[in-house]
Amino acid sequence: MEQLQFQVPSRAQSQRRDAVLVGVVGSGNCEVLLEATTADAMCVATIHTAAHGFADIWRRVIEDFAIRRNAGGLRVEINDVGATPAVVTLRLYQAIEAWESGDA
Amino acid sequence: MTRRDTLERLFPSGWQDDAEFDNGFAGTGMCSGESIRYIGVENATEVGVDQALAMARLVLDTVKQHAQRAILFLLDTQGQRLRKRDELLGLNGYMAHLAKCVELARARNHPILSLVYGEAVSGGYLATGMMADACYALSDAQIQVMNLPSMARITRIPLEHLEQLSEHSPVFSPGVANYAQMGHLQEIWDGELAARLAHALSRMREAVPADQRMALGQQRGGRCVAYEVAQRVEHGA
Amino acid sequence: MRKGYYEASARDRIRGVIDPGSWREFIPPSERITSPHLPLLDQPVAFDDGIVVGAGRLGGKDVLIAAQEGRFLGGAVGEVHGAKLVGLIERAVKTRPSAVVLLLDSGGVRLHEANAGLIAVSEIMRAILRARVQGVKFVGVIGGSCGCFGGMGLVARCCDVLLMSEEGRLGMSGPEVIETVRGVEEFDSRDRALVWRVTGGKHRYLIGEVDMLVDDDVAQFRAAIARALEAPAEFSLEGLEREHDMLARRWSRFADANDARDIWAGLGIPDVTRMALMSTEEFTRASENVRERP
Amino acid sequence: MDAPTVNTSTRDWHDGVRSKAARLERAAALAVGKRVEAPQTTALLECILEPGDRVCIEGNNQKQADFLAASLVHTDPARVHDLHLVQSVLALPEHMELIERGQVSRIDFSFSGPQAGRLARLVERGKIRIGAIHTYLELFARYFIDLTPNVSLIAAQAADTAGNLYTGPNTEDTPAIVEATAFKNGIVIAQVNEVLDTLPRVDIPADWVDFVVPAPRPHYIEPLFTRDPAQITEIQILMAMIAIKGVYAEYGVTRLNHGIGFDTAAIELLLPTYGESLGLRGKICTHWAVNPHPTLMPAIEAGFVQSIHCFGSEVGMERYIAARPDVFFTGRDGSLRSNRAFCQAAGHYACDLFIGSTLQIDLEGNSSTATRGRIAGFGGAPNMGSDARGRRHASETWLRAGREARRHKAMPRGQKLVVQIVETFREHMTPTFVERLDAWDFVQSANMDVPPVMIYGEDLTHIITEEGIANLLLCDTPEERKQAIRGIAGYTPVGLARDVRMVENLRDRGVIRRPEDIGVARREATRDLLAARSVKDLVLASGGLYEPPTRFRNW
Repeated sequence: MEQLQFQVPSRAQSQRRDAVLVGVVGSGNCEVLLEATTADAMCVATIHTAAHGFADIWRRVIEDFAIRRNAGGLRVEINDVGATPAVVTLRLYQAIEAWESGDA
Repeated sequence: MTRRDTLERLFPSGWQDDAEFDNGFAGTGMCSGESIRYIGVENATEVGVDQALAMARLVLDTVKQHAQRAILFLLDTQGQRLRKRDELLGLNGYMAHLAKCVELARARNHPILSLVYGEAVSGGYLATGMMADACYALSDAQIQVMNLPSMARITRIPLEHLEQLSEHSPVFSPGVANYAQMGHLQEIWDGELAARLAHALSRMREAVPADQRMALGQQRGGRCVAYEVAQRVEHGA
Repeated sequence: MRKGYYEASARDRIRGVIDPGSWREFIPPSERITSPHLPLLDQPVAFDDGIVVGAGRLGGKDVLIAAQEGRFLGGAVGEVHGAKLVGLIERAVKTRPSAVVLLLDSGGVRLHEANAGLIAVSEIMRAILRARVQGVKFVGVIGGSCGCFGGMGLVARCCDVLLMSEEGRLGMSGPEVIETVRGVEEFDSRDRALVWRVTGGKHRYLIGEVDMLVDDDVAQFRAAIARALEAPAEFSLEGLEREHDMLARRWSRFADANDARDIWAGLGIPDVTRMALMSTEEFTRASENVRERP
Repeated sequence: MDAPTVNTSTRDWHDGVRSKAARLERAAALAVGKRVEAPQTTALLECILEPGDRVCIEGNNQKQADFLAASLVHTDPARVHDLHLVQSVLALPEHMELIERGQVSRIDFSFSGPQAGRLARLVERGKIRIGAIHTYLELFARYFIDLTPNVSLIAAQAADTAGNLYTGPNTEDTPAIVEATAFKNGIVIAQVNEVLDTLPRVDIPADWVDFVVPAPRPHYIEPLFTRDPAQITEIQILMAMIAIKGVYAEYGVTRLNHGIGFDTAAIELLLPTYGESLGLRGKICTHWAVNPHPTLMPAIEAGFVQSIHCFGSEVGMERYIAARPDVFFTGRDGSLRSNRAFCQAAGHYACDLFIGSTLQIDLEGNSSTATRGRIAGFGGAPNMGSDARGRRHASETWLRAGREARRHKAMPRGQKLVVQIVETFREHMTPTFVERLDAWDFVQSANMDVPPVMIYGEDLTHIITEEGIANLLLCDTPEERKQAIRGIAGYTPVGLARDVRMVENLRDRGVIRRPEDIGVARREATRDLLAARSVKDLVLASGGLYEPPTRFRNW
């Protein structure tokens, strides 16, 4: 397993709520946990991945997410089993849309 | 050890077989003046639907005919029977039925014990020996889910890695010592089996047994998180 | 839009069956109570160790629910996973919900922590049966992509009521295991139709291993569970004797069966193929008079 | 090609007729009428074939003249050698066996799917010369110019005693092959599954057939177009939503062809749900040139589809097709009449959109399915996936695409929409977008004149990925085109090398459109959106008429 950590600036997320979990830890898939932090302008991401050597791609995926969505004040933690960037991006969007809609 | 040797050593003051089924047997043995119903399988048999059914019948009959008589499972099995026919008939249903019959006996104050005198492998052990209030194994017996080479093949984890880890961790590799450390086995037996059995029985007659294996596993350092996790779910807000 | 149960995640299933707003999870993912053993084997963990446990209401009745996540290590039982389930069952003995609902989706024991998993399965069985003796009702539900195998196949049959979809599979040894040990002549695990004839919901329902056959639809599952909450629960010598008679009858009649077709024909079904293709509703109706039950 | 050097004044112009007569004469003893029994087949082939013959062993996308192929492998290499295979598909091990045995020295074909790896090794070892890899229509065309078969070994469902053939739903290539062979002094040998007194219908007249062999086993048919909905991913669903909303609805696409992958299966399964929710029934996807994909049934049942013409059939779809003659082309017997040549022509000239998937796309938009160690060919995709330069009839869709393409040109003209739908990464994180196609390597390793490109960049109009749509019609310069492709190439090296400012500019101009730009919510991209999520659902959608092959059943 490889562990990666990123801290990227992002517009503040206005919603405050309990943690959100989307996705499943299975082959080609990942789970994404979103939680509130106190650092309003930062998105903090921790990734545990079974696929080694993709740190640069992960960084770009997280950066794009932080640019496109209001992820400031959110902690993102991901357990990954070789999900493609497409799947990771989809999960990140699903997670933040669940967060913003107030769904469980 | 053979079934005969085991029975001799458990019941030096006498035992009598009274039922036979495919690679299985049952009878009554005497221990400290008390009659014990023993039900067993031998020759490292695979337990199939017919054997599970036979054992369930024996348990039910014991409940009906001999109130509160202790039941001792004697085990030498290499697991559940791996045949399409048995699956077709619902082997899991037969096994679960046996487990339910054992629970009924327990509810009616039959002390339930089990002793692995040969092998015990997952499915063949679950509905029989593992349902006991107190589980024991002989020191030269073997308990396992799967051997390490097969495990390595299926999990795609290198065998050397598994072997190396198994030296420190009781959590996945075969062995009665591991099952004791994880709290499943009350004790590992050798030497005077009759005395061991008598002691086990007297202890069980003292208190209504609840499943204490998680706590035991934590005490013995073999299962460090299960007890606490279960407690948190049970009592948490 | 129909929401399939077979493909839904454990969390989606729970969302789909309980009353909205009533859900409370015990040890939620944010607590990160993960397997201590998987990292040592350099394997990924899941924040909930592949099982969701909690309390909610279903049709207004209090229930405790567990849902296994079949897509994480095949829903297999490890130390934490098993302990969460045992804790939930013990909780029921104290809190007396209308039922404990088990949404099962599991290949059995997690090999990476095999001994812990096997012991945990036996603890789950003992806990369920002890709770049943004390009057707690258990509803088992099978319809996920991993089916319900190994020790969890026994756990399923320890419940008071068992619901299953045609797509669900229930058994002890998975077809792959049998094929590996006995060869492809014994059981061709890649023959999907054969696999489902042996382990699938319709066969299990017909031979009396399952109490209700449900369409692969979360809403239908919810409705069926609600009905199961009304079903009587008992754990008695008489009940076990009836079950024993059914199992003994099955053994004496079908010990030589080689395929579900033999058994279905033996039960008096005139057109086995037509029956196999029927919808759940039709099938349930058509099997009313031939289906085995305790 | 033969190059006759005969003095025309003494020539009697009947060489071909005489050759055919001589061959028939040699084989006369083996036949009773046209009928030859299976055990005599090898002997028949040895009598008929001559070294250097062009031979078509009917190998279609699905139907295979497998018994005749196997019989050919048993002929004596001393008598039967130096054959030149001219057939659309090289799918059977027997085809490769003939090359190994030195009986076939040259091939012209279209597609080699399952044998792609073995063929590549045979080429490397110098065992075989490839004339060219064609599109289907192109190869059929050459049957009538310079690759006319001397002998064709074909497959049919049934023959009558006169030798008329019934092909059943899988007519496929047979009419094109037989037409070319029978009318140019060639010999047609048909293997049939059965001989009947009366055929359900006549697909090939007896007059065009020389020998009929009742085969010991029914010919093999591969269920090539059955896509199990269970395997469609959320990403494919997202891309299908983008395709429907961003292209189909945008251009009002009614006449189209779909590739055979899971990406397009996802589109088919989203029509009755997502398409319906957008109010698109009757407005898109009404007329098709496509095989009878099982995944099309929910859309047909939902009333989206008015007409489908087919290249071939699909195993298990027979009863469903027969029950929907308003939609499919069927014969008097009720069963499907497919015809690959006509359907390819239809796809080329009468469709406004082609959409399919590929393995690699370069920065010019050229795409290829050729990867190292495999010579797979491309079947019909290039015919579908190219602008029909000879087209003269207009449609709104065609005109709109043409307007976008010809903003700086005076003469109005339409253009076909040619769309590639791909994920940015394939399995094992292999990027779909590349700086250089693997196809270039074949120029050397397989001694080809040009790289085997499936669809040329100049024909490609749109690329859809999970990142959005690149509309290449709107690009003004080659550099813009590159940046448009980079802009939807995601996190592949090609994508990461994009000029962020230029890509944002392209997005402002609508050249690149992200899902959010066209109102596609990623969160809705779940499998619940599929009109069928399993093969069983397809059976239900068909009202029980669809009979899937065993390997797709779980009951």
